[in-house]
Amino acid sequence: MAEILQILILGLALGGVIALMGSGLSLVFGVMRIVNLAHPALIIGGAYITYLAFKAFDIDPIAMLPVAAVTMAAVGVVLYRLLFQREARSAKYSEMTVLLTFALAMMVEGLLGSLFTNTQRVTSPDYATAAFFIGDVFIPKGQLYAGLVSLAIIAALSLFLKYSRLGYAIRATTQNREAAELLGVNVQFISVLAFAIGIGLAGAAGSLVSFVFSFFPAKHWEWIAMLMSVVVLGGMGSILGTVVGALILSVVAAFVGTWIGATWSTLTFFLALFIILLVRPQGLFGEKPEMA
Amino acid sequence: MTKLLEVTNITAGYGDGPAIIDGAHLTVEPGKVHCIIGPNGAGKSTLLKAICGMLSIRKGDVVFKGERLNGLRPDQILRKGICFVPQERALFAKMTVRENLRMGGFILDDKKELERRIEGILERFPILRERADQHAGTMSGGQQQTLAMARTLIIKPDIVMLDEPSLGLAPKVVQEMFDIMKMMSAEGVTVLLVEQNALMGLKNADWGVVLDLGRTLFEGPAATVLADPRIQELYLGGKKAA
Amino acid sequence: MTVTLQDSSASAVIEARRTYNEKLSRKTDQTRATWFPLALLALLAALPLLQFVGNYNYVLHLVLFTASYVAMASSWNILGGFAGYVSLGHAVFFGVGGYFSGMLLARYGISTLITAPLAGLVAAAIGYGVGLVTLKVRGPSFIISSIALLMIARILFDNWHFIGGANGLTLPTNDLTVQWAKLPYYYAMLAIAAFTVWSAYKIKHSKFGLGLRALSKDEIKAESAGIDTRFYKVVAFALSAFFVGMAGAVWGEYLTYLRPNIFLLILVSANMVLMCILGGKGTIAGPVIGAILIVALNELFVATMGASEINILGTGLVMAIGLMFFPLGLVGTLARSGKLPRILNWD
Amino acid sequence: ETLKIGASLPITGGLSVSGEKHKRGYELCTKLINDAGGILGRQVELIVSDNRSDTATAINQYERFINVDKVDAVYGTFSSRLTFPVASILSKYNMVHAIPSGGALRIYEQGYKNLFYFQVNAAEYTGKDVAAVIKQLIPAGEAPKSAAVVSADDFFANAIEAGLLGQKVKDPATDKEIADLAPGYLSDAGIEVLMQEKWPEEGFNDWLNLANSIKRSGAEMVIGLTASAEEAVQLTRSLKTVGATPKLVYLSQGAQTEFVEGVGKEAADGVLIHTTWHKDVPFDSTLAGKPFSNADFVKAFTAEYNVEPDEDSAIPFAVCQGIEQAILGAGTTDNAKMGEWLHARTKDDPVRTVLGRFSWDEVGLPVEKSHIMTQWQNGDLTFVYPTGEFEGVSPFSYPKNGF
Amino acid sequence: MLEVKNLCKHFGGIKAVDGATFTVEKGAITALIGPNGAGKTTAFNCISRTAAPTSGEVWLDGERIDHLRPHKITAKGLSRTFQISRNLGDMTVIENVIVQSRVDGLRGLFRPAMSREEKDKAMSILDFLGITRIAHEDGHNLSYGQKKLMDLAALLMSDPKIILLDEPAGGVNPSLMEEIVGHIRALNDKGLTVLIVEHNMDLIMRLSHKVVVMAHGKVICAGTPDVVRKDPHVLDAYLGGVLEDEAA
Ligand SMILES: Nc1ncnc2c1ncn2[C@@H]1O[C@H](COP(=O)(O)OP(=O)(O)OP(=O)(O)O)[C@@H](O)[C@H]1O
Ligand SMILES: Nc1ncnc2c1ncn2[C@@H]1O[C@H](COP(=O)(O)OP(=O)(O)OP(=O)(O)O)[C@@H](O)[C@H]1O
Ligand SMILES: [Mg+2]
Ligand SMILES: [Mg+2]
Repeated sequence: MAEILQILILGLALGGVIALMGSGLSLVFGVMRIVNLAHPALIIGGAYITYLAFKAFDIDPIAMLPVAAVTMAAVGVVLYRLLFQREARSAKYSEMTVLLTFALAMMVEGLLGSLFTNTQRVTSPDYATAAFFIGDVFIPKGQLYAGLVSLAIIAALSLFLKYSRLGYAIRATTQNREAAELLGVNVQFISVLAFAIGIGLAGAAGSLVSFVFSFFPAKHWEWIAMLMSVVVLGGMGSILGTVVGALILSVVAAFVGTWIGATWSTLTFFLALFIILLVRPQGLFGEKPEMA
Repeated sequence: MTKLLEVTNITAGYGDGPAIIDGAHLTVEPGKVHCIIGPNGAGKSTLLKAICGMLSIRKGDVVFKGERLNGLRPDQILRKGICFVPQERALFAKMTVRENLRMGGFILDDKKELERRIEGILERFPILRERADQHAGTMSGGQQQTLAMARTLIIKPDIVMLDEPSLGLAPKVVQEMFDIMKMMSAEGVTVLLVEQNALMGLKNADWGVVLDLGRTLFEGPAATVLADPRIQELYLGGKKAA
Repeated sequence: MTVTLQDSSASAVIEARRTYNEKLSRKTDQTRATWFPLALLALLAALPLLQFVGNYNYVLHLVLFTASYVAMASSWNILGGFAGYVSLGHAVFFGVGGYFSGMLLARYGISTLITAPLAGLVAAAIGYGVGLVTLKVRGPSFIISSIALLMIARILFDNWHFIGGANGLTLPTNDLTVQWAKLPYYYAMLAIAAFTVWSAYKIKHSKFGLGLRALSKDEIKAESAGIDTRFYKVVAFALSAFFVGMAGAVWGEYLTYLRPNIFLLILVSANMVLMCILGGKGTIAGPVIGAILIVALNELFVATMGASEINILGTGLVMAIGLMFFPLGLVGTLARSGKLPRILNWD
Repeated sequence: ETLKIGASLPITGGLSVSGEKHKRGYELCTKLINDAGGILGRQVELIVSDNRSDTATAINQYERFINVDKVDAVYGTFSSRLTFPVASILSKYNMVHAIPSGGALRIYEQGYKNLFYFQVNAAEYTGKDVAAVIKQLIPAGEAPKSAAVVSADDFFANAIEAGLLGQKVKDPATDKEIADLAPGYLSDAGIEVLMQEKWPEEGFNDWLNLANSIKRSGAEMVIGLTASAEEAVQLTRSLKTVGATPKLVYLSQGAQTEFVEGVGKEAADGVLIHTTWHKDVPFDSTLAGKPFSNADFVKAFTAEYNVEPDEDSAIPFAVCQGIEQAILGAGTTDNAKMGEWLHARTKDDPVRTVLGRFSWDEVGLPVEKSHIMTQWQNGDLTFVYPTGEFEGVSPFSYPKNGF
Repeated sequence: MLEVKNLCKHFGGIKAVDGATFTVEKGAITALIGPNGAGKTTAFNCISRTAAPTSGEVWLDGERIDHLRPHKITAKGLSRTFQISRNLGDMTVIENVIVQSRVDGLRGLFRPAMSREEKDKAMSILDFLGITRIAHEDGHNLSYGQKKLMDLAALLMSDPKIILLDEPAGGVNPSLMEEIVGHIRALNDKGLTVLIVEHNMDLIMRLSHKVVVMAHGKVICAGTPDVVRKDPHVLDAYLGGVLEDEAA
């Protein structure tokens, strides 16, 4: 019993962080129709910002989170203006952006590589390797804090999108750019804003990731497929779906990893993806496609 | 005679393609209903898109209340007082009817006032109230058209430009639609519409414009347009009208 | 000519309408140059003669390498370019082909040059099966499912001890001298590439190809136009796996080494996609030009910058710039604006 | 005319941490040689290419060196997984293949004649020295009785594991048996394996779970066969988080400074790692015909790069020394002659490098060398084994006192 | 020829089509009319199977077709247009038209995409509809009316036995519509069966042999145009006295 509980806790703890990593991806897709393959690379960017502050001034990674988020959001503004603005009206937008972001991922990796070399880094605040022990069961502090912070950010973001006027404008712009424009929405501003929020989330995730995983510029390739699986399982563009997907998959992966073998725990993510495509192609919380 | 909107000799096209309209002109007088007719592909929709800023104008001027509109974005032009409902309806398919109406009043800052006006719209169009929580994309063609039209009533613009408002509407509703338009113009909202249902359109309009070959071929009081035998033959399905 | 209704008859307007239409109507470009790819092929077939006057192994290697990507990118084009399903998992078929023929070579000594078509069929069969599942979704979901396919294949291959697991295995080398050792693979790969390009051309200009293009835009419309979309898609998937499998088979023996992380690499898939898009998705010449460009670019980076992160940065930058300024690919964008050099129109 | 030497290294990608350090080793050695007047009077030009940790690219680049750059010699690349395929192409061209990293037995059992491994022995035999530490340095009765063996699914890690567990090594292509390592070094040392687990080479994140399983197995010794320093850090941090309390921890990677930096001093304390090189070992060697001690190397490296070297730089440095001596010895850059000269080395007339003396058997594995077993103590990597051979051996610390 | 029995299509609580039953006689032009949201388009979708009916049966030529995939139904000779035109971008108009022509068997798949005859036929159809100038234009870059016309052209390409037209006149210039009406009538004379949804009453009354009226998903009345136009229910629910106006 204690063993099951323990595995469950570990799965959930990891799931919380993965949820935040995935939610930025999901948001950017949901509101911008951009499949941002560079998202993990930008997360690593955020992690480096946090790492530098930790190394130089001993600033706590969680305290660095707002700074990383804002910095990366600013980067997002620049990236949007440079790369995506001119594509926004094209019919093949969504598909084009997959490739553009692939290119972006390479650029980010190359840039980070030249700045920070390819040595692996990790921040180590005290809580990163500590745990609460409750009898036989322990809860890793680092993961716990990261998970809680993640969920708080995601909740705030969801409320913003659902109820604020800007949130409305963001959703409307996604669905029909021209219509939104005709109703008085400054779609360019809204697009930049949404993209910046998405990349800001990458920055925030980076801060948390910096003490949960170790990282180096080329690491992002390992995360992409995993995060994508989570997003598809939850339903492309649904943030709630991403959170649920991340938690479910992480828990299942934890059980598979413990009982069947660590090699197979990553397989869980991809297998789940295939199963969901078979039985419910739109994902857990996605919208139904047109033809039955 | 005061002019609210004046379009002089404009040229416009898509991207870097050929000029679709070349030498179109148009005069809009306050408080009247104007109807543009013309064959398919003549450039009617293109003209409206150019006026509202969705296409860039290559030559010529659009002057509204003495101010040049060339080069402004659609959202800026809307705030100046020109509202446009395109032929493709421009609804938010995955938002509910109510949310669509709310977006219609996006430029209103007063939330309470907005809700009140939405209530008024729902009052006037029972079908919309019935479907208030249905996604707009799943409504029937005519229902969508009704919604698109109703949405313009939320903000009270100086000019509404409607691209084929009667498209897909049942005869009974078409009549209602034109009644609403008349009422709007009575309230001081100027109406500029494009119609393929040309007879109906001209009958309910004050002023008629024939657009063909990317140019304005004729402009005059609606009754004159209706009576012209050449126009009847070319654009109104001749034989029957004669 | 100005016509106003005030002073002309209806027939004059109809006459004017005709001239107006004439002015706006768009002409088709019908200047295809099939002689050019044929000449290129002949030239490359003669290239190994250079070996008589020196050691040009590296040149041969580059051509062979490019040819393998020409085959793969053109093959990818059938699914990604014609049918509009962007797959980032095509490396799987590269791996399947490589391992299938490679194991036959290792165990029974049959050269992959003979078994390559068989490897293609195996890849196609797997493509068909996978397609039945993943082609249910389109757009980004499909792309991601294809990445997942690659990951699954990778994990399975990594743990399949019969084929050497993650460590891979070596294949016997042929007995030719260094000077001539590459030739069999050189000609095989050249043939595969030519065959693939020719097939892609044939497919594009068939009813099948037209159907694929239709369903790539709107499947419901395509269905109601009488196209069995499910069947078309799956067949397209199988076809586009076939040629990749063949290329993989020959590549394995050429490298003399099989290892999951040579074949089942997202970068291999990404290269196919990139080449296709950069050259011009859905065109015939596009993937060929894309493959040549990317390989050349890569060589350039290695030659001028050697080893550095700048290398990756540069590749990403070129890719982004290419996409931004040639959104339809070189061939596609030039064709649209009417500036395509004649020799590059193979459609 | 310069003397060109090419090396393809994983400067980017998954193996980049070590790749970058290898580059430094090659570069420093080249610089020192050139400062001393070059080889055979010719300045050496080092060409390093980034293979992005990708096998096909690595093969490519060596072909490019030989055919286009027309190099006189090559240096090997990093990691078994890249070395394996590169070996085949270099053999085809009859180039001397000096291997800095590529310890798996299978590389040497393919019949190539041009291989020279610049580490201690094939990875399969690493466990011998681990077992020796347990048997010789721990008082009888206190030695760990059980172990948890976790390993990366990597060429190198699998090879060490095969030796520890006494598995058969086979060539999967032909199913031919290469070596039978039964019963294995662990059972030799009287240790029972309670848990065995592998994680995939790429994309593994679930370290806490793995650490939790290790803890729950109750094993007294943890054997972590990590493929990179990164994995060593992750594993150690996780063991700390879950509160594992093994008596002994042995890792196959982690001699790098990044390791302590990543896990902290206390957690690193007592962790046992095998290496080929240690900064304090008094190896003497020659460079440019003059004596050049290991301490000289550390000094020169620190002066050049402002950090102390670790084995990932020392090994390639030794490779470079080996090639230099081969060219000098053969008096030419004819690789066939260089190979003959290298094969003719003996225990008394060896190649002398900062890794000590080298001579090779016919497949290319060094003869009679043993690993240096190191242990983190108080933030320093000290060496604790072999005890009789050199000065400066620190006492072995045991048991490990938590993390 | 076409028989719809008790057809139902529900979306959650909304009963778009709710037990509609009607028949289309061979060789006749039948009109389907009704207020907005009556379920006409949905009924079309169920017949051509682009949407799955909740319940009910559809029979074509004595064969039940409501479980077939859309392309099978098209192959049986039933073609339709969409109310909101669905056209294929990145394909020229002529390709859009030719894609609709029949492909027979596996071998047919690999025949050339556009044979000479097909091209000539397509061009003559485009010519008739007055849209030859856009023959090589991208299917996306059309005006609303042009899209409708292109759809119609595509439909005529496939030589169907029965066509379902969803508001073919919507957005089409009346003068051109006159000619199209003439053409449809000519085809009908040659044996083509037509089912048409339209709100243009004038056109319906002149063209159709039989009118079926739907409201709230049910058929409320069916008969000859003259019978229908006098039916009080129809007047009330749909026409709203428009015809009287015009008669006056
Ligand atoms: N997005 C576009 N890109 C390029 N050309 C276009 C585009 N939209 C329309 N056109 C071209 O512009 C011309 C005029 O189109 P427009 O939509 O203005 O016609 P219209 O008068 O509104 O016709 P209709 O009555 O059929 O709606 C057409 O010939 C069409 O081919
Ligand atoms: N996907 C859907 N989800 C929910 N309701 C739907 C959906 N599709 C259609 N409806 C509803 O079903 C009813 C019938 O729609 P349909 O499009 O068939 O009407 P129609 O008779 O074609 O009307 P029109 O003349 O306006 O085109 C409408 O009330 C519509 O809102
Ligand atoms: Mg129009
Ligand atoms: Mg309808």
